This record gives sequence, structure tokens and C-alpha cells, in this order.
Amino acid sequence: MKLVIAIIKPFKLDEVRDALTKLGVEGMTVTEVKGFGRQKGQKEIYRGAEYNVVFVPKIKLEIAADDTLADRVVEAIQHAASTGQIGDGKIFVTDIVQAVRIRTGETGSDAL
Amino acid sequence: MKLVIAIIKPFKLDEVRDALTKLGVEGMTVTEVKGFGRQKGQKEIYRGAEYNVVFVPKIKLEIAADDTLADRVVEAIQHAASTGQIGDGKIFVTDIVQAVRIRTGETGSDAL
Amino acid sequence: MKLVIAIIKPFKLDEVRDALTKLGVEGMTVTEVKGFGRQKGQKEIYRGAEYNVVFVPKIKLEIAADDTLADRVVEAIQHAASTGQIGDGKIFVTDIVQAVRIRTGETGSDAL
Amino acid sequence: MVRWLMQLAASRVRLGFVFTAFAFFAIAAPATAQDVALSNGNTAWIMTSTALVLFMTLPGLALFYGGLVRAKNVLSVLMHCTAIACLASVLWLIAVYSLAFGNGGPLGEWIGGLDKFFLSGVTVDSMSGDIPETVYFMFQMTFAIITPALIVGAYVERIRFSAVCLFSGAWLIVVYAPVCHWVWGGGWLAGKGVMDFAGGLVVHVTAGISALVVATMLGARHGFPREISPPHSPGMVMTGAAMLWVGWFGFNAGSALAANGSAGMAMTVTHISAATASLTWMTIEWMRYGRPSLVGLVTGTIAGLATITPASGFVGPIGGFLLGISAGIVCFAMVQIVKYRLKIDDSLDVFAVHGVGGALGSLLVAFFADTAFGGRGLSDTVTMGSAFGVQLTAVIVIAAWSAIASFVLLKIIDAAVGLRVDGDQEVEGLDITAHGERGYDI
Amino acid sequence: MVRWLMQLAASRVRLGFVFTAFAFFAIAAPATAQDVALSNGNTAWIMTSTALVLFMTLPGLALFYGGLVRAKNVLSVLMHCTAIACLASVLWLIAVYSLAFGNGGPLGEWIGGLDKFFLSGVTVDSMSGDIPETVYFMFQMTFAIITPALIVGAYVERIRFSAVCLFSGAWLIVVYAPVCHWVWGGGWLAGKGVMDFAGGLVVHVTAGISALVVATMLGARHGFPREISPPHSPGMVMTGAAMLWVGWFGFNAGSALAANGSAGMAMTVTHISAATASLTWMTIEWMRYGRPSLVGLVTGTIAGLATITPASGFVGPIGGFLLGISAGIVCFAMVQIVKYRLKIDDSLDVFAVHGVGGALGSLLVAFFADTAFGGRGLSDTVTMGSAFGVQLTAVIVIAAWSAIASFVLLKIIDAAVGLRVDGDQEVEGLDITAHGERGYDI
Amino acid sequence: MVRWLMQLAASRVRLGFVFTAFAFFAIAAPATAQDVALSNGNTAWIMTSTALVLFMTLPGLALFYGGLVRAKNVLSVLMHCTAIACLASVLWLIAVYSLAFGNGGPLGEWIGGLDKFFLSGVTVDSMSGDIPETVYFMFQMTFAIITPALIVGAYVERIRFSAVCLFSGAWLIVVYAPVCHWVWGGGWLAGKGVMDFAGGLVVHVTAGISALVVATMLGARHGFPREISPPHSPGMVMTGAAMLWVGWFGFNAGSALAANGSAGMAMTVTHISAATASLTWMTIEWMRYGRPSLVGLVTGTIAGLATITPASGFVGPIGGFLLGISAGIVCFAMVQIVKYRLKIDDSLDVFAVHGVGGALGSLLVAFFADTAFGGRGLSDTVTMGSAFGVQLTAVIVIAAWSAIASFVLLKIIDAAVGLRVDGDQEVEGLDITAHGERGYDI
Ligand SMILES: Nc1ncnc2c1ncn2[C@@H]1O[C@H](COP(=O)(O)OP(=O)(O)O)[C@@H](O)[C@H]1O
Ligand SMILES: Nc1ncnc2c1ncn2[C@@H]1O[C@H](COP(=O)(O)OP(=O)(O)O)[C@@H](O)[C@H]1O
Ligand SMILES: Nc1ncnc2c1ncn2[C@@H]1O[C@H](COP(=O)(O)OP(=O)(O)O)[C@@H](O)[C@H]1O
Repeated sequence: MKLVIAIIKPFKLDEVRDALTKLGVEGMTVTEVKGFGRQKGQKEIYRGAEYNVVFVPKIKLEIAADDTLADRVVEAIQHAASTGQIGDGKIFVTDIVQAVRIRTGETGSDAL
Repeated sequence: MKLVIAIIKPFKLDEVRDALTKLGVEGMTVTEVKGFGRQKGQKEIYRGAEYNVVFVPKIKLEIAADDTLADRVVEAIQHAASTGQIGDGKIFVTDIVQAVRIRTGETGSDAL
Repeated sequence: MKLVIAIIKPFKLDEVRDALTKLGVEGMTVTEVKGFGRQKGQKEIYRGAEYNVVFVPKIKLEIAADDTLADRVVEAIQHAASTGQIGDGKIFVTDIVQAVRIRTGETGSDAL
Repeated sequence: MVRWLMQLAASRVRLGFVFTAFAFFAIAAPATAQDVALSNGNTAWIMTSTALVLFMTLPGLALFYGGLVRAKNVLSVLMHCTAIACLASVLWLIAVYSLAFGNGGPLGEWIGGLDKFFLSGVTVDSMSGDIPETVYFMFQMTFAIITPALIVGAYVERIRFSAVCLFSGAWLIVVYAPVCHWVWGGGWLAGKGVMDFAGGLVVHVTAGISALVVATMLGARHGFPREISPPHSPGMVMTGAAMLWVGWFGFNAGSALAANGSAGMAMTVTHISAATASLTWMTIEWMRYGRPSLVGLVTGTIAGLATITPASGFVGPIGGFLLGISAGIVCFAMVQIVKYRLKIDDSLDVFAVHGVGGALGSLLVAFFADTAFGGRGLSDTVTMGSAFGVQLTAVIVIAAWSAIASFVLLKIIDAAVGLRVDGDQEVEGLDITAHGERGYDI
Repeated sequence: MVRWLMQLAASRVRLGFVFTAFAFFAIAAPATAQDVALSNGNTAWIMTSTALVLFMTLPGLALFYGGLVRAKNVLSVLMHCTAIACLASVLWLIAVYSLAFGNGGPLGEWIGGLDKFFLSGVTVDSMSGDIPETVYFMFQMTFAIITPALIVGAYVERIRFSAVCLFSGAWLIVVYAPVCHWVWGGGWLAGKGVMDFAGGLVVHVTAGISALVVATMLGARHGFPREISPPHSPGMVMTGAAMLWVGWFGFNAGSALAANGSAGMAMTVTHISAATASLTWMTIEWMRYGRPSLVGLVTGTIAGLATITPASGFVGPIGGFLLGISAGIVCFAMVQIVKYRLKIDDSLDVFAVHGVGGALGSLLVAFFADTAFGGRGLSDTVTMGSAFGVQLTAVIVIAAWSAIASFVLLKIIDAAVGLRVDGDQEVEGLDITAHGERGYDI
Repeated sequence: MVRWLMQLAASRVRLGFVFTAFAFFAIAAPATAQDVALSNGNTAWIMTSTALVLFMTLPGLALFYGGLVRAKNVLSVLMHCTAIACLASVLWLIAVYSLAFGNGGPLGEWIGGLDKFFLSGVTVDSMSGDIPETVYFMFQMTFAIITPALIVGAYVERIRFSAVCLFSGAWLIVVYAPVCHWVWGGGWLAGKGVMDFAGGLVVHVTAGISALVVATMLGARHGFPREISPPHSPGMVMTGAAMLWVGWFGFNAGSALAANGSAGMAMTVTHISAATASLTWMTIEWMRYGRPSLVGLVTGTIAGLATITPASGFVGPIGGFLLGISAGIVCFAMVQIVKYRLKIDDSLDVFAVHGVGGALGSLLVAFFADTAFGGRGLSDTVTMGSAFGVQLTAVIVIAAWSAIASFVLLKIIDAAVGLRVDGDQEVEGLDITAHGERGYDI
């Protein structure tokens, strides 16, 4: 089983969620994060003074998925979240060694 | 060593923390997240209009633990966080290849 | 490829970022979290009453890096984030099985 | 003699012709009234009321509306309200005061003149009744500020900022100035004895109808109605509502233009209506959904305040109580109807709360002003029926004019600069895309 | 003649009998006083004061309390304050004003009558002294709003909303109306010459004692005292406190019922006491904990304001200064005693700050009113000692009545609907469970 | 006779000598004026103005400044403003009022005396013109509160709290008291007929220059100018600015010390200047950066308000309009110059907005007061040129004194307790390190 971690632009969240729902993904966890990367932060101007906002607001998605589904999840996110502009974000995939549904105690794929 | 990631209902945090402290867990990291899953979001009503709150407030716990302790951690969380109602959350376990305590530079189990 | 997860004191963020930038790290993701550990929470006093703030504000950094770079990332963080006082935080390293840059679809090291 | 005139004016309040009288003074006084004795007490109260009514918009209404939108648009709403306040103030000085209250000559039934362009001729000594004309100018200005700001609630989260500025400015000249003149500036409705003590017609009906038009023409927000997020800060909504409530004492009791029994009664009925409407709304929610909400409670407050406004100088405590109950029930129902039957995204319910409330009060005052309902008494020359006829005419004509003029203005502005931001900007939020700022960095 | 009466009233202020006198007018005036000349200046000030005192509750007190609780309960606190304000307003109209200030006939020592039910008989022309009776009605109403709202601080984060509504309404009738009548409405304490310029007894002692009773009966919050989280928004607390401070000018200086030297001096001593108590509290914290806190500083402000309230019409600047210092020291100590000795979860320290402060000021005024302490002078017929006796009697009787009546009311309400939400709801927070809303969606 | 004196005073307003006259009354009145009839209307307005000006600082300015800093320092800013308000109030009572407005005897050109130490000799009956002296005392006190609080903007995010207290207290005595005496207390500048209706010199120039000095001596914040984070809450900034705007009606129109035409005109020009400056600033930002910001818009508001302040009793609507435009342009430019040319971290632009605005208005009033520019007229004995000479002298001398005295005070305080927190504390934020609190726990 895999944990797909995606960092995306906040306003892409709805589109990504729709894309994943279509794939049959039934759950995900969303965190508001701040990103630092090539996209060098918006310049905000206050009272005529430029502020380098080093950290850019991003959304982190975490989706646990079966190995087979994981690849399609990655692909779907990559398509839905892409604008072609710098700062679109990253997807990282790690292994999950165990998954449990708290309500029922089910484990493995059944837990998702 | 394992990283136990648990998504739980916010008001279960204190009970889970107590359960883990009893197991001898000495540290954990908590993040406020939003969950999307079977629990289809509370309906909030404003001015008589229903809003589907798609994302439900959840708490994410991350606990690094030795392989031996990890299973008991999972079990303890599953018991303490369960209400039997939809939306209780998930536990995912991943492998940690290295751990360091910043203060001392200790690594491995000693770092926890 | 590795995902380096570091929990640090908030006011160390700028120093850590500088240290990582010097190493050539080009991106990272930052989350505000709350930590529970040996550092038993600041005592805040309101109206003469002590409150045990069990959870201490911390910053979580996530940095994806090549295996070779990862060790130096860990080391750099450990140095930059250390104050020698309890509560300095932890670094955990996990494996990444795949990385994708959303904008271009590049994978692996090229995605970082 | 002057004192006698004042008393006449005061007594005519009870006859429902107060604004005709005041309008007469407002126009006639500065020319002839060097001999009217200034009342320090009344001047103190109207200056205080001016501060209170400005406070209603800045920051009251701004916070009330700002808390109702999503966090990514909160600053844009505050920006709309503040910029409109500034714009309206300058336009009021330049021309709108004169168009509303100046001497219209042969067109006087329809519009004032430009004789008071830039307050020309108005000095420290100019009087309007027994208060300085500058104070009357400022007090009325605060009404001209809040009225276009009320419309903000219809177009939040998707409008272009340039369209906000152009529309609000033009609307003040084309809608507010003439309607204000008709009702309070000695125009044709004043001549018919229309009753609008503090702006049910001039403020709430004009803003409410225009809101409906702009919401329709702009189209709904992305995701409306099912995927709109709830108010991002109900506490901010309540804070703003509380400021509106307190400020409304200046709005309604200040409209007596004196610190006297008329003002005291206006304050009383205003407060009672607000409290009653709040409890009514809360009760409806409690019964229907099992949980009374803070946003609901204070929406009831605003409904009660808007509804009593036209009637506040004419009705008694029982009238205030009954108007409050009506406001809670009717406005609650209208929110549902507009959003779910008409499917119009009048986003913060400007029409359902202000437009409907203002119209409701403007119509019911014909009855509740009667002593039979504990009111302060209709004029001897009218009956409840004939008074209702005048009120109904006023509501219809003012609504029609507001709708038509708003429609035309919006068509022109749409052609000129476009009304709506593009989809990406809407999704990302107006704060960062239109103003380069973020609401919360905590 | 009228003018002579007014002057008599004014001079009696300095004799410490002001409220007896005013109460007399309040009752007697409407019937006979068509010939009392209305003062526009005084009317302006009391209408302004009414707005200021309403502002103290909405949003002042609501924000002050809202910032002190956890984020998951902030809306419930705002809801309590707003709903109580609405409820108190309607009840005030229906019966409480009449019970407090109406003609009680043979029971007049104990309670007013129902002659002013729904303001019956009160018209635009009714006078209360030289201001309209409606204005007096409204001004007094704002006191009836804030008093039950003060008690909110005792029961936050765990009470049922229905219990809030039932208790507050019943409490107004059973506790507030009679005590107000005794002290300000011509009842037995007024007859004894009790001094309570602006509500140390009527407002702060009643609310403080009742708070202690409700906190005890409701039980402590889950985790009290060690695991309670700190105030979620000290900035909100300070904002509310600042509004309370500004509004308190209306509370105390408005209680002169005129814009004159008595009001000016009341405003001065009020402000001095607030500033002094704040600095005192800050200094204590600085010395004891090494870090003065914002929450501490403004808690001192409120303590200073509550303490000066009963004395504000009787003492001079030096009295204000000394009362402020006493307030800071005594209230600081009481907070600790209640929480750690008595172990009562009077969550936001209503008793320690308001109850104790109000009682302290009510007792010390017997001395500081004397010219020896720079006061405005006790009546010729009393000594410091005899005045103290009257004040002490008043504090004891009012505290006892508040405690007993609150106890009985709470027993009844507990049986009827239950006082406390269940444990899960408490942990999850009242905002979402009782009102279906969340405080911050940012 | 008294009435004749009052009228004289009123007419002299237009001659630009108002403060000389009032200062004369303030000093002379209490001794002789038991026969001056109290005006309830004027007293009502000045008490209201007192509440409004206190509201400007608490919470207005506190929120305005608090929103501009980073979240980790928000509480420290609120703490600074509140503690300064308390400290200034107590010092005002003890000595500063007396030093500013007391009888200085042979030193009377330079400083008042200590005859009014602790308000000695001031009773309920003491008058200052036709209002109670206590009311005059309170009104003036609110100016003494806001002036040192304005300086807070220069030293936020890095100063020690003990230094804030010591500096603010000493500054009031050494800078504020004498300057206030020179201009408003019958001192040498009053004798020269200097025009400063509401505090362009006394408040804004003193605070602005001192801000520049403290910012320079304290040094820039860590990371200035490139790595400073943007304002953490523009909505809080706007809320504070709105409260400042509303409160400024008390500041400027209250400075007429009466509810009359002079007050009405002051309110009018104040409002017009604020609105115009806001739109000017917004337009500049829109043209230069493509996006008008909320923080910019309301910064324009404050610039317009500071600039009109000295002129508000002397100019007409057109003067207000032109002053507003000048304020927007000049203050905008100065913000850039101070930060990027002078590289001084006057963090919240106190000098560029208040100092420059106040000086600008103080100089331009020499022209705009003339009837040629629609003003209320210069005195017969002066020309625009000679008036400008007096104003320029006043600006230079006051600026010099403020700078020198602040420099010396800061040197002493630095030696005594240190001005600046250490680096770690600055990075972690003053809220937690100096006050043990966190701004947001949500
Ligand atoms: N090495 C990394 N580790 C973790 N997160 C990263 C890393 N690099 C980038 N990110 C995240 O991805 C976001 C986008 O990266 P950026 O370099 O700005 O643009 P792009 O993805 O288009 O190359 C960043 O804001 C950051 O949150
Ligand atoms: N596949 C998933 N990946 C990551 N997080 C998930 C996933 N499925 C559910 N979650 C998280 O678990 C929470 C609870 O899931 P839900 O399906 O609502 O209920 P239950 O766990 O009782 O089946 C969700 O709100 C979400 O935060
Ligand atoms: N076992 C753990 N799993 C996850 N996070 C941990 C763990 N132990 C500590 N942490 C995180 O590290 C932070 C610092 O740990 P703490 O024990 O207080 O000090 P130190 O790292 O100096 O020993 C905690 O606040 C918490 O966020």
C-alpha cells in the first residue's frame, strides 16, 4: 500500500478532489502548508514597500491507496493540479506497511 | 523504527494522548488537518441555507516508535479513538530509516 | 530518494532555511504543528492562574532529497536547529519510492 | 417666531409630514434663517448621530459582511465598503448633496439643483433648522455612504473592483440623489405626505432592489448554491451586527434632527424591533433545525432594524414589537425564496433582509402609525387606507426606478470594464488577486 | 418652580441622595410634569450614554468574554451575550421596567407595579425629570441588559443554551427588578439613603454573587483547574475591554442623568480608577511572575471600573485614585482565592472582579465620599460610620437575595431542562454542538 | 456679559486665536467663573468627544498598529497602547494637566505651574468656559493619551516593555506638557497667534519627530528592510483605522469646545480630507502597482486625518479637499523616502504619516485659512505670509525640542534598563517572551 503525498496550489484543490473521486478514491487528508521552492514567493506591496513573501501558501494532500491504484492517483493529481506555471508543486510516494480503520479495526486495503 | 500516522476526531485527542502516555510514548506531533472520507461532512446551516462542509476537521498524530512499541501504539490509538461512528479515522504505519534528536545528535531509538 | 521530516522550534526556521539553501536544497514544505514531548509545555499565566500548555508550537519541515544529499540535509538541520535546550525537536527520515513535479511531469531526482 | 416654527415642525412630526417640513427647512433655512437660534443640545446629538452612522459602515457593515464571506475574500469586502465610503463622501460634497437637497427650480419635484455644488454658500453660520447646515450635510452624508455599501453584499467574491467604484459612484447620482430628493428633499413623494422617517425607502428599498439586479446580472458564485463555504467568521459577523445596532440609534433617533421626545421614542421602537426580530429568527431556527445559530440571531437583528427604520418616527412600542416579529418571519422566509426558488445568488441576502424589510416597514407604517395600534397618530387628512396607498406607490415607483437605473448602469459598466473577475481569480480569491493582500497570516 | 426642583435635585446629588430624588421624579414626573422643560443637552447626553452602555454589552462584553474562552466555544459566548440582550430588552418593555420603576402602591417599598406594562401611558411627551421618559427607559434598559450578561462569565463552555435563556429571563424578574427598585426605584434602601451612583449594588453585586452560585451548582469545566487551556485570543479580550472602558463613560457619567459638572466629575473619577487599577494589576504581575500580561492589564481595568461604579457620583479624583489601587489589589487576590482556595470554577472571574469590586466600592464610598478624602461630601445627617452601616446592610441583603433567588431558579431550571450539556458536547465545544457553527474557518 | 465673552471667543475662532482664548478661559475661569452659565449641549458634546477620542486609542490605534505587525508581536503592541493610556491618565492627573494648563507664574510663557497637582481646587462646580473643568480636563487628557501611543509605531517588535513605560511617561512631562502649554496653554506660541486647532503641532509633529528619533536610536528590526513579513492582519488594520476615523470627529470637532457651527465645519472638513486622501493614496497604488490595497487605502485615511487636524477649525470644504489630496501624495512619498532613502525602520511609518502630515497641515493652514481659498478667514492683523512665518517657526521649534528631548531621554533609559530586547527574544516574538501570551490559539 502507498501513501501519496501531494503539494498543490490551493485553488486546485477542488479539481483534484473531483479527479480523485472519479478514480474511486474515497478518502484523503488535507493540510494547509507553506511552500518554499523555485516559485520565489509573491511580492506583496504594503504602503509602497515590497515584501518578499518567502513562503507560499500550499495545500498538502495525503492519500493512502492500494499499490495498483496509487499510480493512477499520482497521474490524476498531476493532471488536475497542473497549470504549467512554476510552483505547481510535487508528488511524493512512500510505502505504508500497515493501515487500520479506527472505527472497525479493519486492516490493509479494507481500511481505506 | 516506525512512524505511526493517525487521523482522529479532534475531541478524542486527550484520550489518545493519555492512552499513549500510559504505553510509555514520550513524544508526538500534532497537526490540525481536514479530512475527506465516508463521513460526508457536517451540514452547517446559515440563514436557513444548508452548507455541505465537504472537509471535516480532524487531528493528525505522528508518533515515531520502535518496531516493538509501534504495534501497541496502533492498538492503543485504535481503542482510544474509536467511537464506532463513521469518521473515526485511520492509522497508517510507515518505515523510518533514521531518527535524530536535534538537541543531542543522538540517533536511532535513543532519539525518541 | 528520501523524505526528511524535521520538527524544530519555530524561531529556528530562518536559520535552518538558510543552512539548507547553502547545501543546494531548492525546496521544502513547512507546516505549523504542535509538539508533545519532554519539553513539558510552557506555563502560561493568566490572571495569576497557571495554565499547563501541554502542546508546544513547533514547525515541521519536509524536504525530499536524493539519498546522497539527505544525510547532509539531516546534519545541516541538526546543527542549525539546535539550541541545546530541551524541545529542540527531532528529525525522521523515510524512503520515497517516487517523486513527480506536477508542472512538467518529471519524475525522480529531476522532480526536486 | 422661530420657536413657534420649530414647535410647528415638531408637532407635524406626529402628523407624518416631518420630512416635508424638514426638507423645507433644509432648503429654505440657509437663505433666511440667520435669526434661527442654534440649539447646542440638538447639534450635539446630531453630531453624535453622524459619528454613530459613520460607525455603522466603518467598520460595522464592513465586518458584518466581511465575516460572512470566505477567508480568501474578506479583505476585498472591507475594501469595497471603505472605498465606497470615501467615494460617496467626495461625491456628496461635489454634487449629490445639492442634487438631493438643493433647489431644483422648475425640476424641483424631481431633483435638486447644483446650487450647493461643493457646499458653495454654506458657511459656519449657515443653519438648517436649529442645527448648523454643515451638521445636517454630514448627517445626511452618512446615509449616502451606507446605502451603496449595503449593495456590496450582493456582489461579493466575484466582482471587479473597478466595477464596484464605477457602479457605486454612478448609482449615487442616478438612484440615490433623486429618490432622496423625492422623499426628503421636498420632491413629489414628500408632497404626497409619504412617511419614511429614517430611510426605509431611501436607503433600504433602493439598496435591496439594486442588489437583486446586480446579483442577477453578475451571475452566481462558482459552486452556488451547493458548494459555497459557510461564513468564515461568525464572530466577526456578530461584532459588525452589534456595531450596526448601536449605530442605528444615530440613524433612527438622529433622524428626529433633535434630542427630544421624538428621538427618544424612535430609539425605543428601534431597539424593541431589533430585539424582537432577533428572538423571532432565533426561535424559527431553533424549531426548524434544532440549533439556533449566532449568524441567524444577528441576521434577525438587522432585519428588525431595517424594517422599523421607515416607521421609527411614527409608531409606538407595540408597533415596534409587532414590526419586529413581522421582520423576523418575513425576512427569514424571503432568504429561502430568493436563494432556492429564484435561485439568485444575492450572496449576503441584501434584498431579502434590507429590501424586503424596508418595504415591509414602509407599508406597515400606514397601519402601525395609527393610534389604534399605539402609534403616534396619522395626519387628520389621511386614513390608514389612503396612507397605505401613498406608501405603496412610493415602494413601487422607487423599486422600479432603482431596478431600471441599476440595470442600465451595469450594462454600461460591463461594456466598459467588465463586471466579473475571471474564473481563476475567483477561485484564488479577490484578496490576493485584486488587492495583493492576504487576510490572515497567523 | 421646575427649575428650582431641578436645582434641588442637582444639589442633592452632592448630599448622596441623588437616586432617591431621581427615582422620585421617575415615578412622579410623567403624571404631573408636562410643564417640565425638556433639556436638549441633557437628552443628547443620555441618548449618547444609552448607545455607549449598549455598546458595552454588544460587542464589548461579548468580545471580552469571547476571547477568554477556548476557540471551540467563542461563538457560544457571543450568542449568550446577544440573546440575553434581546431577551432582557423585550422583558424590560413588557414588565421589568414597570416592576423596577413603576408605582408599587402598598408594596412600594419592595417592588414597583405593573402600571407601565408595555410602556402603557408613556408617550412622546412623557418626561422623567428634564429628559423624555422614553430616554430614561432606554438608558435604564441598557443596565438591565448588561447585568445578566455579566453572569455569562461564570457558566461558559458547559451550560445548555436553553438554561441560559430561562435563567437570564427569570433572574431579571426575580433578582434585578426588585433590587433595582429598592435602590433606584424609591424602595426601602433608597429610603435609607443608600449610595449607589451607577450600579455597584444593582449591577455588580447582584451579578457577582449569582455568578458564584451558578458556577458552584453547574460544577467545574472538564479538566479544571489544571488542564484548562488559556484564553484563545487575548487581543479579542483587550478589544472588548477597551469598548467596556469607553462605554463605561456612559454608564457612570450618564447616571448623572444630565450633562453637567456631576457627570464630568463622575467621568473623571471613573477613568482614573480604571487607569490606576490597570497599572496596579500590571505591577503585581510584573513583580510576581516577571512578565506583565495583556489579559492581566485589562482585567485590572475592569476591576477598577466595577469598583468605582457605585462611588462615581460621590468621590473626588483622589478617591478615584485610591479606589483604583484597592480594586487592583483586592480583585487580584480574590481571583486566586476563588479558583484555588474555594476551587470554584467561576470561569471568567465574575465574582472576584465584578462582585468583589462592586461590593468594595459600595463599602468604601462611605469614606471616600467624605470631604476629608476629597469626596463630594456626605449628607449633613450622616457620618462615615452611619453611611457605612447603610452600605453594609445593602451589600449583605442584596447578596443574600441574589444568592437565594439564583439558587432556587437554577434548581427549577435544572429539573426542567437540565443545566449542563453532556460530556461529549463539552469536549467537542458548544459552538458546533449547540449552534452548528465554527468560530474560525481560515 | 458672560454670553458676550462667549461670543467673543466664538468669533475669535475665525480669527485663528481660538486656543489663546480658550487657554485663557481654562486658566482664568475656575477662579472667577462661578457665574458662567453651564451649557448642557456643549457639555454633552465634549463628553461625547472625550469618549470618541479615548476610543481612538483604545482600541482604535491599538488595532491599527496591532494588525500591521507580525502575529508573534500583536499582543505586545496592544499592551503598549493600553499601558501608555493608563500611565498617561495617571500622570495627567498628577502633574501633566497642571504643567500644560496651570498657572506658570513668571515661567508662564514656557510651562504651566503645579497649582492643579492632582486636580487640586477643581470641584464639581469649576468651569472652563461654559463646560465643567473636569470635562475639559478629560477631553484634553485623551489627547495626552494618544500622542505617546502614536510613537509606538516606531519601535514595535523589538523594544523592551520597561523602556516603553519609562520613555512614554518621561516624554509626556518633558515634551508633551511644555509644547501643549506653548500652543494651547497660553504660552509663547499662543501669544504669536499660532494656529493649531486640534493638534497638528501638539500631537502629530511631536509624536512624528520623536518616532524618527527612537527608530534611529533603537535600530532596525532584524531583517529590515527586505525580510520583514507583511502585516499579519489587514482586516484588523482597517478596523482600527475606521475607529480612528470615527473617533477623529471628537478629536477635531470636539476641539471647538462647543456643539456649534464651528464644530460642524470642523467635522465636515475633517471627513472630506480623510476621504480625499484615502482615494488619492488608492489611486497612486493602483497606477503604480496595478492593485490598490486595503492597507494603503486606510493609510491614506490616517494621513488625511493627521493633515487636516491643525487646520480643521480654520479652513472650508475646498481647503479640506485640497489638504486631503496633498496628504495622500506627500505622505505616500515620505513613506518611501524614510524607508528606502534614509533607511530608517520607523516601522509603522509614524513620522511619514503623522509627523509629515501634521507639519504639512500646520504650514498649509496659513494659506487655506484665507477666504481666498474658501477658508474661514485669517485675522485682520496677519497676512498669509506672516501667518506662514509663525507656523513655520512653530514647526521648527517644536520639532527641534521633540528631537532633542527624546534623544536625551532615550540615552538615559538605554543606560538604565536598555532599549532593546535581545536577538532571540526578537525572533521568538515579544508576545510570548515579554508578556507570556500568544496572540492566536485557534
Ligand atoms: N525538495 C522538496 N521537498 C519538499 N517539498 C518541496 C520540495 N521542492 C518543492 N517543494 C514544494 O513544492 C512546491 C512547489 O515547488 P516549486 O519549486 O516552487 O515549483 P515547481 O514544483 O513548479 O518546480 C513548493 O512550494 C514546496 O511546497
Ligand atoms: N484513503 C485515505 N487516505 C488518507 N486519509 C484518509 C483516507 N480515507 C480516509 N482518510 C481520513 O480519515 C478520515 C475518516 O475517514 P471516513 O471515511 O470519513 O470514516 P471511517 O474512517 O470511519 O471510514 C477522513 O476524514 C480522512 O481524513
Ligand atoms: N516519538 C515522537 N514522535 C513524533 N514526534 C516526536 C516524538 N518525540 C518528540 N517529538 C516531537 O519533537 C518535539 C521535541 O521533543 P522533546 O521531547 O520535547 O524534546 P527533545 O527533542 O529535546 O528531546 C516534540 O514537541 C514533538 O513535536
